[in-house]
Amino acid sequence: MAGTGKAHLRPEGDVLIRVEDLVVEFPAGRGRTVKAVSGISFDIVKGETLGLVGESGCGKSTTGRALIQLPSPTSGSVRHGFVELTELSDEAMRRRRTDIQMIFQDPISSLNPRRTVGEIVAEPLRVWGPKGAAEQKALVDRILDAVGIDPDLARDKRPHEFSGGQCQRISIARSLVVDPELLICDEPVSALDVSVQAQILNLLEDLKAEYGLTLVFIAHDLAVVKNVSDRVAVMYLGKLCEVAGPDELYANAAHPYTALLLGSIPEPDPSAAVDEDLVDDGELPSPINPPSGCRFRTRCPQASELCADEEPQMREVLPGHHVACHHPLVAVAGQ
Amino acid sequence: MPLFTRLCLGWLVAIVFGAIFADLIPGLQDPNYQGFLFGTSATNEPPSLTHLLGTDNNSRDILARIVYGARVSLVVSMTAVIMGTVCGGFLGALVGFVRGKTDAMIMASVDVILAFPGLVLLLTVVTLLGRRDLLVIATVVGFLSIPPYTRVARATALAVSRREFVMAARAIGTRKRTILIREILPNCLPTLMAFALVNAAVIILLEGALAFLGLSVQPPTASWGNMINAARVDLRINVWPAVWPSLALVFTVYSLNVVGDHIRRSKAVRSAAL
Amino acid sequence: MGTFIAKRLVRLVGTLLAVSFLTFLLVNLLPGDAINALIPIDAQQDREFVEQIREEWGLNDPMLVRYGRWLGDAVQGDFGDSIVTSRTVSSEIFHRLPVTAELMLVTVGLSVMLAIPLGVMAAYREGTRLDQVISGIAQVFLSIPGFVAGLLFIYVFAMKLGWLPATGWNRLSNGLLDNLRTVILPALSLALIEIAVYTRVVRSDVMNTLQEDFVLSARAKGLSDRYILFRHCLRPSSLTLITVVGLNIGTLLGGTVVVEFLFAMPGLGKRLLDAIFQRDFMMIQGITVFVATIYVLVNTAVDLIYMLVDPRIRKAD
Amino acid sequence: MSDAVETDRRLLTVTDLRTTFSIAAGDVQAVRGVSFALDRGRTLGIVGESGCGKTVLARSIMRLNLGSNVTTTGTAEFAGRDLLSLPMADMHEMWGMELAMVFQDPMTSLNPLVRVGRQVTEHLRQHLGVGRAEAARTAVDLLNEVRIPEPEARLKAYPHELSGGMRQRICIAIALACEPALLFADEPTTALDVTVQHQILNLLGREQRERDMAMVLVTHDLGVVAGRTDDTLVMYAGMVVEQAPTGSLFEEMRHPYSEALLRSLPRTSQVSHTRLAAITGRPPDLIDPPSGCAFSPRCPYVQPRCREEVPPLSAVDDPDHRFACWTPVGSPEGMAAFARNVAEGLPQAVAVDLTAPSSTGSGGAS
Repeated sequence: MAGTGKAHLRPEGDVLIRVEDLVVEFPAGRGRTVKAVSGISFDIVKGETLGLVGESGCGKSTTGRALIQLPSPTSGSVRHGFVELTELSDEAMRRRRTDIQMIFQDPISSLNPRRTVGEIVAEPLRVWGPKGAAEQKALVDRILDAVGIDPDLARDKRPHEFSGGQCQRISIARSLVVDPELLICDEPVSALDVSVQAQILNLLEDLKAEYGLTLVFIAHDLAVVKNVSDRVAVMYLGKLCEVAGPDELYANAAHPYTALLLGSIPEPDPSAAVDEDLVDDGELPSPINPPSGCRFRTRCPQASELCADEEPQMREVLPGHHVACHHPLVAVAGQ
Repeated sequence: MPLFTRLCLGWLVAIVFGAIFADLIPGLQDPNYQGFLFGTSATNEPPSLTHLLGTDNNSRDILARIVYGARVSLVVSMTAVIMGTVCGGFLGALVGFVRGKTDAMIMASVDVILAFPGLVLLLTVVTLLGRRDLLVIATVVGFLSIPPYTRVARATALAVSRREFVMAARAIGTRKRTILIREILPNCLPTLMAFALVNAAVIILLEGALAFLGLSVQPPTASWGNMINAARVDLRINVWPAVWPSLALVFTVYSLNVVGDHIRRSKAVRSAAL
Repeated sequence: MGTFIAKRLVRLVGTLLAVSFLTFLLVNLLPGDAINALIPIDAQQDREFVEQIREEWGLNDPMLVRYGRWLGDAVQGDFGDSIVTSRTVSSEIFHRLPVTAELMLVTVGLSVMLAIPLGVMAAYREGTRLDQVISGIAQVFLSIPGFVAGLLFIYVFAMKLGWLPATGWNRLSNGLLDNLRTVILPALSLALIEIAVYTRVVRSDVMNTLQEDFVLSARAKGLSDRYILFRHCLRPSSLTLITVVGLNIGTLLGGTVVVEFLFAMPGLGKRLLDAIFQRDFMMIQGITVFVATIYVLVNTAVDLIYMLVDPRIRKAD
Repeated sequence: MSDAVETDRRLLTVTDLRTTFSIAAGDVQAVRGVSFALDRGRTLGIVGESGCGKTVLARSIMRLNLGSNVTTTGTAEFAGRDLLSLPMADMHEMWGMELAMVFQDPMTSLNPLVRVGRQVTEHLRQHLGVGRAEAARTAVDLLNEVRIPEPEARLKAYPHELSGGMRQRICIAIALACEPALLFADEPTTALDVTVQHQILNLLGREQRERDMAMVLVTHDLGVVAGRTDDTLVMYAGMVVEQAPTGSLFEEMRHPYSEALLRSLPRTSQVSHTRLAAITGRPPDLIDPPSGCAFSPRCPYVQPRCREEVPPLSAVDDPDHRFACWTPVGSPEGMAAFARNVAEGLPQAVAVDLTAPSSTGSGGAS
């Protein structure tokens, strides 16, 4: 994989965000650069949940942050409606932030420990919302209630008095109080226990329906991503491998990396035998010096010389199912 | 708070009040009154009811001089703490948050000032300024206190900036200025306060050393350091004039350290609970 | 690692330049004009004479020119001449340095040798009577400045017991014992605070290290406590100690001024003080820059040592 | 864990183990009376959410809970000796030799300043008095064993020069070095990516089989226990709530907490957007645990009796499958209790009543 190409992009129209050739690089000292994201393209249709999945270091969080220009990508385009976000001035971008909101992995660290919950949730309103104190309070109370936090009990407490799950609810409340179009969730449940994780996932589904949200859901847990997504994009070492609908992807993984990921998931079912033959003693290569051609080839059982020489392009294997691989595990339609 | 820490805190409070309201304390003598000139007291008197801590080699009341001497320590250390936290704290938090060229430039100058051993730089500046009244000493010590606070505040601000709530504030679209004031600074404050307590003790010792060398406020104005210096010569005849200001100095610094440790410990417990 | 050292050296040169310039600026810009030191006040009425002296000392040139000239000489080891004794500043520094160097070495050596075992013991027995005693003593030592400690030692060991001389200095060439007799009290006076600082650093660091997962896993391997303490804990903990020793050299350099004054030792600090009282600005300038240079060099060395001890830093950057 | 197994296969018997931490706020009862037995060569999974006491339990048996504020009572009989009353000197002999442990985070459980080589063999040398050369040979063998390529080079490396997966392999090599009879693996893969987790679990399984070593696998992930263990303990609030051979446990979960844990887990076999049966509320405060069953405040099957009396851990049909519940899942009492609670509109019951037509309400009211 590790492909580029845009075959999987959908026609304009309902597309809310369209990302093309996104590149994000960071300096790594000694003049080297970490190639965190290397030319990926995807789009997000209004009302859908795009799941972005991959292992640590694959660039999924960087991609999420590049959407809101924190930091701005090294190159590429992020178009929101008719506006090119990468060309906006800092001030103009700041003004657009109400449309795109973000929640983070560590629910406790994402709330300022020295402020009360009421202040934290009202902060976006202080920047953007109605100025009246009573109006603000009403909005805050309504949103806290919607995320399942009792406003009267919580308003004057500080974050450390709440559990991780409750803090994540408060974070969600803060991002929704300005009524955004798009909510980027960066590993929102990976710091939480299973039982709490389910609460938050259900909550996100409910809020999405209630507020007509579009979601980008970034996670490393394939089961979680499958549960919430309408479309899933698999990332590996700064590149997209495969894009498909969740049920289709999990039933017919076309990319060897997707297959490896799926085969590695421990299923809570003893009758599903563990696949001990799944040979992979490979290691993630360094993002400073990624392999040529397909970036997965160093670990790929299908790899050929072609994979080293030429970077695979995104192509459609089944309707709505795209893969960037020279040797996909599913026959390519029309070949 | 343990009893012992309370005692230390009590001592500090007593010192501060004594220094501020020295003129109003009933029965406290004029620190510069030389009784032997008028035949009311002798030089080097041992402690007695009229002179609780005795008199020095100029027959001045030691207790009164210690109380008035506390003013110097208090003024100098308070100036250092205030200038340090306000100027250094703000500067450090600012450059730690915005980073970039400003940061590099400010920190380079801070590093240059910190490249001088504190007392040596202080000695040189005080000497070259020529004047040695309390105002000059306090201002110089205050200025030289800015760099260490800047460094502490910057380190804290760097750590705070990495926390996700700062990213969250930016994602909301909060202005940088607002983030600095509402998110960064309040979270730097506890660390700065803990540092200030330690620093106050260091400053008191520094001023003491300067005075001991005769380069702080000039006699007859009393400061603990110059009292010790003056008493040094007559150590063979009478130790009391050296003992009392030494004890005052050591107790004050000790109390500051004990109280500072207590605050840091309780803060550590609280932040661990977060 | 090479680039790291190169970068560090470039920064070192930059800092030294800035330090010397700042000192020069201080000495030249602040109100007390050098002329006051050169000529008695009454002689300053004679404008022409004053002008002649100014010209002679190059005081009328633009400051940058004077700085350049001074720096050019300084890198060749010529810090100018004392305006009081008319000996060269560098020869005075050279002459006085051994005293101060010995004082500092003895102080740091004594402190570190005492502080490491004390700190490790206190950390290992955290919360016990032993820890309380060690920490309590450290807390007290931390509050006793060198001049108070020195005065106390003079009173007890010189005046009352008569075991050691109160003041003066015996060169090492006069015999080790005699030399040690004159260095021990001053060094001890300075060491109290240092012992306290280092003990506290070692204690809290070893305590933190003992909380680390790798100590738990070392215990789970069945290694003995002593082995874990000295082969696993001490090395990571010593990193902070090295840094603190480096940073504390500054305080210590200040401390030597006071202690050399109190014990009448012919060291650099005493010379600086004399220069200050005589308003010998060439001397002040020279010693200040020299001392700051030593301090900067020591801290650069500390950074490099740190890098040698910690493999993580060696690799990064 | 059958009582019928020949007793000489029995390796570890833990009886009524309790561990308490005294802190300023009070006594945290982290483990509250746990008993189980483990045979040679078997794998026991201990599963539960964070704070349920699973790690403390493992460390208590190993006597690795440091600090003067920890009290452990009960017995842990290992090969005929009670570990909990063994003198410290004897414990030092057990550690590494008979009992070994692999920790959660391979980043922090290796000393960053010590070369891998010394860390792999230092305990060999201390325990067995092995010479330097022989230790080095053993180290190479061990690294080969855990499938680390170029072992000689890796032994000279510092931990930070290796990837997370490599480091965990090193930790496993260290644990295996003295051929222990019992290995505790405390969340050995939680800090790792899913593909690496798969590698590490395969490695642990293989080593355990080949060495006939008993293993206690502590994890929060039901998926990990399912494929890799013979028996499973489910812990909640410091107690064992269900205990069974892994197969029968997943076939028929009897304790409401086990069931709820499984049902709140998203699974790839489910169709996308399947609503999860979340557990409402949060785990209890272990300083002042609730009276009765600790799960009762969150349990959809809760009955008045559950709030008053702690149910004993006992078997009903299958003697190996034990659970601590008054209204077990699948029993007539359980079904009746659930129906009653749904009818009364008890939030935790309504939240998981996925059959009800109006199940769109927000699942959580924590």
